[in-house]
This record gives sequence, structure tokens and C-alpha cells, in this order.
Amino acid sequence: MKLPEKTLRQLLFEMMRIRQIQLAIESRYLENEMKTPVHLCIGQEAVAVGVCANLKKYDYINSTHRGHGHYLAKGGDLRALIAELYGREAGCSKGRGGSMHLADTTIGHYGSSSIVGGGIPIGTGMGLAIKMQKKNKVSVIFFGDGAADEGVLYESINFAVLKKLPVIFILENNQYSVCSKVSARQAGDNIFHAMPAGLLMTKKVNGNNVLDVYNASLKAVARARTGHGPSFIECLTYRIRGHAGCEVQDVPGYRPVGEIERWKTLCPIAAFRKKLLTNKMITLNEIKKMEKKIDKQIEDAFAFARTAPPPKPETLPLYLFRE
Amino acid sequence: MKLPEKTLRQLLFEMMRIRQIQLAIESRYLENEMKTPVHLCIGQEAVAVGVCANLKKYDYINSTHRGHGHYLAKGGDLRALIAELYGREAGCSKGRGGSMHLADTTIGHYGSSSIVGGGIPIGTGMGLAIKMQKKNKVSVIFFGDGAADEGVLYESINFAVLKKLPVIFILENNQYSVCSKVSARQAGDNIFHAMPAGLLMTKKVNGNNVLDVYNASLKAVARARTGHGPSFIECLTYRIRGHAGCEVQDVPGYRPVGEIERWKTLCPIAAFRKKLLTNKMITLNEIKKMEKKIDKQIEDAFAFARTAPPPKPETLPLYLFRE
Amino acid sequence: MTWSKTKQKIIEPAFSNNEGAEGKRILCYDEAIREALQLALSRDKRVFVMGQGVDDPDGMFGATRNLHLEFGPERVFDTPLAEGAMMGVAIGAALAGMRPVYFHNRPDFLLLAMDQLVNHAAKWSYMFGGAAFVPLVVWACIGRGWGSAAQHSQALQGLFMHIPGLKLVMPGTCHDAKGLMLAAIADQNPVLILDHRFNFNYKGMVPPEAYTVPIGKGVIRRKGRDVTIVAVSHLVIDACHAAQEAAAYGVEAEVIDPRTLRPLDEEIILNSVAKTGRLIIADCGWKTGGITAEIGAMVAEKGFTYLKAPIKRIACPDLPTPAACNLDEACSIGRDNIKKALLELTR
Amino acid sequence: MTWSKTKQKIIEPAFSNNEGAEGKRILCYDEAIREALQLALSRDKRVFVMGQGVDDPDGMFGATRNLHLEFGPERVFDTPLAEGAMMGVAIGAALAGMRPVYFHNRPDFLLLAMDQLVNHAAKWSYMFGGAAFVPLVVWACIGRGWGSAAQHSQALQGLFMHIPGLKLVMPGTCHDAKGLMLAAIADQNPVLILDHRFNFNYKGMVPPEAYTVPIGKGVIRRKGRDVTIVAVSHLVIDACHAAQEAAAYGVEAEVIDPRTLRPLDEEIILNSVAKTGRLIIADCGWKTGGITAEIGAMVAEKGFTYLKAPIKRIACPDLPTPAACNLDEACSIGRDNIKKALLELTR
Ligand SMILES: Cc1ncc(C[n+]2csc(CCOP(=O)(O)OP(=O)(O)O)c2C)c(N)n1
Ligand SMILES: Cc1ncc(C[n+]2csc(CCOP(=O)(O)OP(=O)(O)O)c2C)c(N)n1
Ligand SMILES: [Mg+2]
Ligand SMILES: [Mg+2]
Repeated sequence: MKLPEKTLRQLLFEMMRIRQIQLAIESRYLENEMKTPVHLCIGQEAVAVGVCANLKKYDYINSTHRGHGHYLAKGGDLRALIAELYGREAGCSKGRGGSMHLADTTIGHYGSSSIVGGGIPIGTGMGLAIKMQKKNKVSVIFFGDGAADEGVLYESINFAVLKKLPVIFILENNQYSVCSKVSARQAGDNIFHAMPAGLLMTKKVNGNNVLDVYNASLKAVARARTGHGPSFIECLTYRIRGHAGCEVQDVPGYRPVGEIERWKTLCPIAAFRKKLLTNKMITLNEIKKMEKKIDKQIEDAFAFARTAPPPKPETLPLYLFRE
Repeated sequence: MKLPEKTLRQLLFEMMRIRQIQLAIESRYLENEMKTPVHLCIGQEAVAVGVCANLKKYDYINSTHRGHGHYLAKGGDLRALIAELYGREAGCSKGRGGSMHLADTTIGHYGSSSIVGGGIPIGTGMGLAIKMQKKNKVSVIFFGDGAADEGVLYESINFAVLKKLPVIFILENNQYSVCSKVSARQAGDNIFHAMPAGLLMTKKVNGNNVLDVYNASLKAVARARTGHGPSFIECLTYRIRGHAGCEVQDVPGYRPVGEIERWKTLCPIAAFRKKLLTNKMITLNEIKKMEKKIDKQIEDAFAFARTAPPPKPETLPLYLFRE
Repeated sequence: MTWSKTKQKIIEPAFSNNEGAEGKRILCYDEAIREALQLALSRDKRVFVMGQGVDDPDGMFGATRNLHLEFGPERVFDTPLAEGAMMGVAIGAALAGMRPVYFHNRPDFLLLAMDQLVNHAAKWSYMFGGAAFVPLVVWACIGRGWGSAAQHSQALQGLFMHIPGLKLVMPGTCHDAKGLMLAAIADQNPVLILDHRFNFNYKGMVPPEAYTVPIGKGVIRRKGRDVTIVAVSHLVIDACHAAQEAAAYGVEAEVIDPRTLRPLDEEIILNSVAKTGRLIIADCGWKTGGITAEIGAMVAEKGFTYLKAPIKRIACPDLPTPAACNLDEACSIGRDNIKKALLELTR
Repeated sequence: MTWSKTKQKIIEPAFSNNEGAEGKRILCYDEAIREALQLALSRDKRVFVMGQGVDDPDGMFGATRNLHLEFGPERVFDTPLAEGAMMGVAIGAALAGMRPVYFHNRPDFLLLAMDQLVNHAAKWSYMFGGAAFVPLVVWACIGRGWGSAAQHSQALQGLFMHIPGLKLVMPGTCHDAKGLMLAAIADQNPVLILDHRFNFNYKGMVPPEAYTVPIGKGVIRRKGRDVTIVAVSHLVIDACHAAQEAAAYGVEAEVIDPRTLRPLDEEIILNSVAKTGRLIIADCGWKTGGITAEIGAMVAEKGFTYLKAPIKRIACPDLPTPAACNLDEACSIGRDNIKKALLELTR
């Protein structure tokens, strides 16, 4: 399928934006002002962007501890994200959540869990609500290969298929859970790929190719919107940085020599950029401009976050219950 | 495969024995002396018998709330079973467990859980122990179609395959969980049948045909003993009685008209009996003798249980901890 | 249904003898709950009922009987045996604007859903600074007997009382069963209702209209000057009977039904102890670290100067429930234990 | 390893200032635990160590570092993220004669395994009248900080203390971390060890040989006549410091480290309160229905006549942990809270 140039450029822009934001967080993280465990998605940008490009503002997403990319790709406010990392009242979760608990209900993001797999049934339940309310929304659930170890995935997919829910399961397989390779935890290929297509649309895509991700999720979204039920898309990708935080904090010794370097050459952004450049769909100059624009946004967001006030101590007990 | 006549007759005898014992429990249950929620396995005898006929005394089994058949087929003591139902100190669990919690460690039965699916990972762990201890045992796990809804099954099979454990998963699909049909709970055919054979041997058998069950589990046991890892066998069968307890206690209205009657005609014992009679492997007279022998055992067990003393009140706090 | 307009009934009719009940409508406990669900389902299309067996021919303890016929299988539905995921599904539906009521016929099975209940439902509103919230009712039946044994007899209120962000409700009357169910459905937050099986033997006055009983308010079931008894769920009626019997010995006990354990109506308890100087707490859960621990410590902290005698904690022995009925009964507590404590404390 | 022959060390060396430590060997907390595991793995081939990340390059908090290299990947292994099943696997292995030590780096994740831990491990021996038993050690690290927030900061001892059949251990020193780990491995029953992350900053005397510290015995860390402080885990050292500071005001506090919360050494607490007449309980978990509730109620029940003043409960506010560091710190408790309570109580 041929996509309009505008869409292609947008995809590139979104990926670049997420990358630059992650890099900015990384470079400032060691200042010890963002006192929250961050999990960067450097190298995995194509997944969030490829999927979310198919979503409307009112569609739901459900994310994980590694959720900056999903939040941004869905349209989450950048200032509110950075302010959240700085533990500010102006943060998207009022500083209560930190990096692992982002939310922006205005864009269908009702909060993410840092319990691995925790968001999967919740996103499924949002799909149930959509169906009961007869709305034309979809509920997308992002989760990692670690979450695919958890039985709750099996239970949730079973329920989504049983009730034909408009749910899209996006397995973001970056091949590791902390220091543990997927082969040390999973017996074989993901069992869900063996589900009959009529029940569950399943696809395995190159998660570093934004167009592959885009096309697979386009189909899944169409299916969900037309009442044909759930889909399961596995995106193979790679986490370039350490599990938590930045490169310098990564423990050495758990990845084979050369693996990171090899995956760096498979960078989803570099590849797509090259493609657009080669096809003359964008110029180097335009890319430079994009970078600048993003840098400005980043500067603005950090400036905002740094000077924003922390929560007032007397607000500590608020929000436990909704009145 | 041709089985020796002796084995065939033994299979019949074991099934008849379990049936007669269940019927005896049923008929006496309404006396209100067995104060424990019983779950009869009438109609499902071929599963327990067909599997356990392949096991040695030292092999492990793990069972469920509907566990009389497994306990008996594995060689559990009848008096101790009935005494357990009567809440006696001489019960197999000293009266502390009741019908749902039988154990007899001398025959590799380390206790069963009444949490649906609860025994699955435990049996898997026993398989892990076997492997670590380099023993030549197998660990067999019986569970129902209800337990197949639970994510713990997925997690346990993944682990068993990952570690190539000598574990045999026996799904006893009697098509109901209480009043809930399997199709109301599961999206499609059991996903585990789609596992690659090299990782997990999977089979679907007529659970009312004791030879089918026998042959499938024979292969699974051989596989497990030779270090080739786990198997998954689904046995299609039917629960003739109500979920808990006896016929008269069954709630009407949840099973299609005629379903019970139809399955009664598919009785695993009648079919097998007929086969042996037709093939002149047994005579009616011999069957009568078997019945009598079993009746005598039953009389003896009930007499024993009825007169056996209940636990002494002062023993209440015992066994919380092993000293 | 505009929940805010639902009338709040704070005054509970006398219940143990149905005094003043003439001409009033009497319902069984299951009917009271069923009526609450029926009203909620009719008035608010966000409400739905899910849980294993809710569409069984008998319903769950009768309380859900035929609701699926009246409201359709989309709004009253059975679930797979997947307690972990189904709790998450209920949370997700609540986040997306629905009002799920999720039934469990035993609290034992809630242990499979602890992660979703404790790590998710209870924390969601706080964790996102109020951006999202989880109006979820989880209902489970506690109780023991008939050799149900260790995994089917637990009364786990002691666990759940420890969780910030979770409201914990344990009605003791038919009236409250209905009113608290409606209050829980109307609440914007996760509420766990634990009903004791014994309660399903109760009959009592239940007004036909929709009303709520406030979550967090206890009630005095019997007035007295000598001892305060805080009794939970079915033990409220046991405590009233014990108090009645002890009155023959000149001991006048005040019986408090807290109705909600979290938030706990500390005031009603402290005020009573200020008057009586003596405290008995009766709960059908385990003793150590359970309900009697919290209420006892709360009074030793905030009402110490009122106390004239050691507090008494009546609770189940710290053991898994044995199957054998003589042992099981030895574990159960009720009227006699309370009476004994009453007399000991005032001797 | 013949556990019964392992020497039991009941006397704990002075630890907060390492008085009398000259010539003794000093280890870090992680080294102390690692030594316990190393000894157990060498001496008893039934022992194995499983858990997410136990074979990571750094080990879990250093405490499992390189054990997989020494004992092989069959005996020290990583697991899938399947906390529910893996707890069952550990139970099954224990039933079949092994001695698993199952590590969790957060107790929050134990909530996924509650069914196996509470419904199975804790009940198994009782449920089968002792026919089978579960010698299982579950180890988890509690602690907060660095914005870990609601799902990565819980201190859930209050939940686990409620469970009959589960032993609950919370060491406060390096010496005890080793001795209690060995005692837990030697125990025939499920033992849950909760170590606070702050403890991993400790150094202390640790004898090199295999020794056990008895489960169920507390220890007096500081003698005093005016107030009893029962402090849990890392708060033991905070309490000692607070007591030291309060001594300047003429207040002499006695500090008790219960070491095991279940079974609880009630005697050591009651004896101390008999002397001091005043009780402070300090715990890093939630207040309501937690450790401070049980210990407070126990004393109000069994030691009421000793008490001269209301008990004081110092615990975390009943809230999910907020991420923002200023709020998080406002939730944390330590030396200053204890000191304040001490002075208030004796004013
Ligand atoms: C239930 C649970 N178990 C363990 C953890 C600890 N933990 C946090 S992130 C993580 C890695 C998860 O891997 P994956 O799902 O692949 O996500 P990734 O970090 O690779 O994006 C683990 C194990 C957790 N948060 N929740
Ligand atoms: C985790 C859990 N959920 C629910 C129940 C209640 N329950 C007891 S038996 C049963 C039916 C289980 O069905 P299945 O596994 O097919 O076994 P069957 O009764 O058919 O032999 C249910 C739902 C339970 N015991 N445990
Ligand atoms: Mg991963
Ligand atoms: Mg079944």
C-alpha cells in the first residue's frame, strides 16, 4: 500500500522526536534531578509510531514501564511528561506516578502499570467497555516479551477472542527482560501465532520497520473497528540502552559481544530516513529543520519542568479516592 | 498395540471399582454423615484408569477437587479415602482435608488442591525435582477444562517445555465448569494442541475409551522417562452427575435436554465391558465376581470409616508446621 | 441513574427482632442484594454484573438469579476461570466509563486476583494524581462449614483491610446489604463487599426504593453501658444475642456494627468505649494481624485513657480450616464465645 | 547438610557501633546473605536458588552474585516472568524433596503469587494432616526511594503476618541476615524473608561458619527502663539512634528487634513493657491493619496492666507511594519520627 508523502514524513518526524527526547532524558539523567527509574525506548521507536499513526485521539492505549514512546506517539503532552519525570505537580500524573506511570486521558491514555503484564487485562477491559458502549473505538495494548511469559496474557487473549473485543495486542519483543534473554524464559515461538486466523489475526513483523508495523496495525485497527475482534502483532525489535535508565548504567556481560552494535546498524530511524531521502520524499535540510523544531520543544519542556513547583506537602493525601 | 488380557481385565476392574465406590458414596451422601463437598467422577473413570495404568508406584500424580478416581487408580487406600470423607482421624489426610484434599505419599500422591488450576504448577515443580534428582520418575497432572481457562496452565507448560521436564498434563475435559460450558469460557480449541511436537507431545483422545487414554499416556510416559520432556493429553469426557455431590443435588437447566442421557450411553465402562465380553476376554460370571469383590471392599471401608473416631479436639493445632 | 440523588438512609431499623416491622416489607438477604443489583442495572446502563456462575440457574446464592434473563447476557455474564485477568478486565471497563460489579463466590479465589486488586485497582486513582479512577465493586462470599476446608473457608477481611485505596464493606443486615451494595455501585472507587454465607439466612425489613447506606459509618445495634462489642458481619446478630443473655447477669453491652471496615468509623467505637471502658472485638477471620488487631490497637492508641480493662479479641484460631466437622466447629466463633468474653470482662 | 547439627547462635553481637568487633570479620549485608546461600548450596544438594535475575551479572542485590557459576545453571537459575506458576513450581519441588530458595526483587510481585503462597504453601502441611510439607524459602526485598512509586515500593509484611502457616522473618543486621537465611533453609516449612533495601548498606560482624539464628526469637538491642520500642528491619538501627539521642533528655528507651514477625516473640515484648510501661512500635509498612496493629493489640490484650500510657504506632501513611521525592520522603519514617514519639510519650 502506498502511503501519502505527508504520512511518511510524519512517521519519520514522530520517531525522530521520540528518539531526541529519549536522548535528552538520557543526557540529563545523571544530573540526578529526575528522581524516577526511567526506561528508555531508544531503538524501539518504530513500534509506538507505526501503531499509533493508525489511531484516533479517542482510541485507547495501554502501556508499560517503558512507556515514553507510546505516550508521545499517541499525542501526550511533552511538557507534562518531562514535568512528571522531575516529580512536579504539573506532571501528567501530578508527580505521583513518575516515569513508569504516565497518563493523559484526553488522548485515551488512562495510565500504565509498572507490573509487567499488568496493563494487558486492563486494556482488554477497556475493549469490553467499548463493545458494551457500542463505540467505534479500539483499545491497543503494548507489552514486552517479558509480559508474554505471564499467564495473564493467555487469559486476556482468550477473553478478547471469546467476546470478539476491539483489542489489539502489540508484543514489543526487544528480546530481553532486564538481563534475561527471551530464550531463557520462553519455550518456543509465541504460541499465539498458532491461533486460527478467524479468531485472532496474528502477525509477526519487523518492529524496526515502521511501515511494516504501520501496515499490520492498519489491518488490525480496521478489523477491530468493524467488529471482527482482536489481533495480535509481534514486533521484533531491540533495546539499545540498559534496562533501566541510560547507557552508562547498563550492566555489562549479559549480551553477546557485538549484539548492541549490530542492532545499532538496524536503527529504525536511520533506515527510514535513508529510504525517504533516497526516494526524494524529504531533503536533508528538511530533516535538519525537524531536528531543530524538536530540540526547541525539548528545551521548552525541560525549562518548564525544571522550574515547575513540586507537589505541596499538604497535598500528600489527595487522590487516594475520587470524591 | 495389543495388550495382555490380564491388563485389559485389570483396566475394567479398576474402572468398575471406581464407579461402584462413587455410587456407594452417592447413595450414602444424603445421610449427611459425610460432611464434605464431594465431586464424583462418574462417567470419567477411563481417564484416571487409563493414565495410572502406565505409572509406577513411585511416580507422582497431582489431582483436583474431583480426585477420588485419580487417588484410587493410583493405588490409594480405600479405607483411608472413605474415612477422610467421614472426617476421621484415620482418613488419608487425617480428616483435615476432606473430599477435595486427598493425599497418600506412599503412592506418590502428595496432596491435591481445590483451587482450580492450583495443582498444575505444583506438579510441574515435582517434575523439576525429578529432573534435578536425576530420578526415573514422571509427574502426572490431572486437571479439568475449567483449569484450562487459568493462565497458570500456560505458564506451567511453558516452564515444563523450557526445562524439558518429565511432566504429563492430562486435561480431563468434561465440558463443564460447574454450570458453565466450555464454549462459554474458551475461545476456540485448546491452544496447546498447536505447540510443535518436538517441544510438547500433544494428543486429543476419546476420554471415554480407556484404551485410547492408555495408549496416549503410554507414549507420554515413555517420552518423559527418556528425558524427552512433557506431553499434553486432552481427554474428552463427561460428568454424569451434578458438579458437587450427587444426582439429586444437580441444578436443572444448564445442560441441553438429552445430553446427559446421550453421554450415559457412551459410558466408558459399559463400552469396554462389552468389548471384552464380545472378544471373550472375560465372562459375565467373572464380572459378577469382580463386582462382588468390590462390594465387599466397599462395605469394609464404610464400616471402618463409620466407626473410626474423629480427630480429638485437642489435636486441632497440630500439623500447621512440620517440626 | 443519578447516584448523587439517591436517598441516603442513615437510620437502620431495629433488625434482630424486626421490632416495628409491622406492615413493612420483609425480604431475604439474597433478595435484598438482588433488588439492589436489579435497581442499579435498570437505572444506570453503565452497570453490569460479571462473575463465575452469575447466570447459573440459581444465580450466585440467589442474589443474581435470572438477572441475565432480564438484562441480557451482555450485561450479566459468566466469565472464564481466570480471576487474575478478569479483575483487570473489570478495572479496564471501569476506567472506560462502566460500573462493573464483579462477583466471586469465595474470597479464596480473590487471591488469584491480588495483583490486579491491590497493585492496580487500589492504586490507580492515586498513582495518576486523580486523572483516572476505578468505580468497581468486587463482591465475595465468606463462610465456612460442611467440611469446605482450608481453601474454601477463608474470611480474608484481615488482608483487605490493610490496603489503602480499597474500601471494605461487610453488611450485617438485609437492609444494609441492599443499601451498601447501592452505595458501593455509586461510589467512584473500588469497593470490596464481603458477605458472610450465614447472612443469607436472614430476613429483614428492606425498603423497596433505591437507597444507599453510607460507606464509612457504623451503627449502634444495641445500647449498653458496661462493655462495647464491635462485631463484624454475621457476628453482629450473635453479639446482640450474647448481650441479651448477659443482661440476665446484669451486664449491659453496647453492640456496634461498623458495617464498613475501611474506612472505619473510629468515632462511634471510641465514643462507646469512652462510656463503657471495656472493649470486645469479634471477627470471623483469623486473629493475628486481622480486624481485631487493628481495632484493638486503634483503641489502645486513641482511647487508652477510657480503657478500664484489657481489650478482648475474639477471632478464629490462626489455622487453615480443617475439614472434619468437629474440628471446624471448634474453630468457629459465635454467640457463646462472645457471651463468655462479656462475663469474663465484667466479673 | 545436617541442619539439626548446625550451631545456633542466639547472642547477637552489638551491631550498631560494632563494639567488640576488633579482630572479628566484617561483611556487608549482601555478602552475609550470599555466604548463607553459598554454604547451603555446598552442604545440601537439595538446596537450589531460583528467581528472576539471580544469574544476572550483578546477582540480586549482590546476594546471588556468581552463584550460578559456582553451582551451575541447574541449581541457580533465572525464571520466566510467571510469578504465579513459579511459586507453585517451587512448592512442588519442595514437596518432592528439594529445598528451594525463591528470590523476588520486590514484594509487589509476590501479589501475583498470593494464591500459591497463601492457598497452597501455607496450608499444605495442615491440609493433609502433616502427610506432606513444604520446606520453601521465599525471599523478597522491600524498600522505597528514587521515585519507585506505588507498585515498586510496598512493604507488605502487614499482609503476610496475617497468614497462618507462613513464617515471616525480617532481619535487621548482617549477622541475622545470614543466620536467619540458614535457619529458613533448614526449616521444614514455608518461610518468607523480607529484607529492606536499606539493610544492604550495613556492615557488621558475621562469623564465617554456618550458624542459624532461631526463627521466633527476638532480641534486645538496647536496654532501657522508660519506653519499649519494637522496631522492624532497618528501623531497628533508627530506633537505636533515636534512643541514643533521647538519652540526652534523660529518656532511656529499650529497643527490641523481633527479627521474626510470625511467630512473634511476644514474651520479650511483654517483659519489656512490664518494665517500662510504655510502647512504641515502628514499622515501615502501612499503619492500618499492619504490624503495628498486631503488636499494639497484643499488648493491649496481654499486657494491658503494664501500660501507663497509650501505645504509639509509627508506620507509613496509608497511601500508595507517590513518585515525587518530596512526597515520598514525607511518607518515609525513620529516626526522627521515633525520637519525636519517644519524647512525646515521656513528656
Ligand atoms: C510482575 C512483574 N515481575 C517482575 C517485574 C520486574 N521487571 C520490571 S521491568 C522488567 C522487564 C520486563 O521485560 P519486558 O516485558 O520484555 O519489557 P522491556 O523492559 O523489555 O521493555 C521486569 C522483569 C515487574 N515489574 N513486574
Ligand atoms: C481458582 C478457582 N476458581 C473457582 C473455583 C470454584 N470452582 C470449584 S470447582 C469448579 C469447576 C472447575 O471446572 P473443571 O476444572 O472443568 O473441573 P470439573 O469440576 O469439571 O471436574 C469451580 C469453578 C475454584 N475452586 N478455584
Ligand atoms: Mg523486553
Ligand atoms: Mg470440567
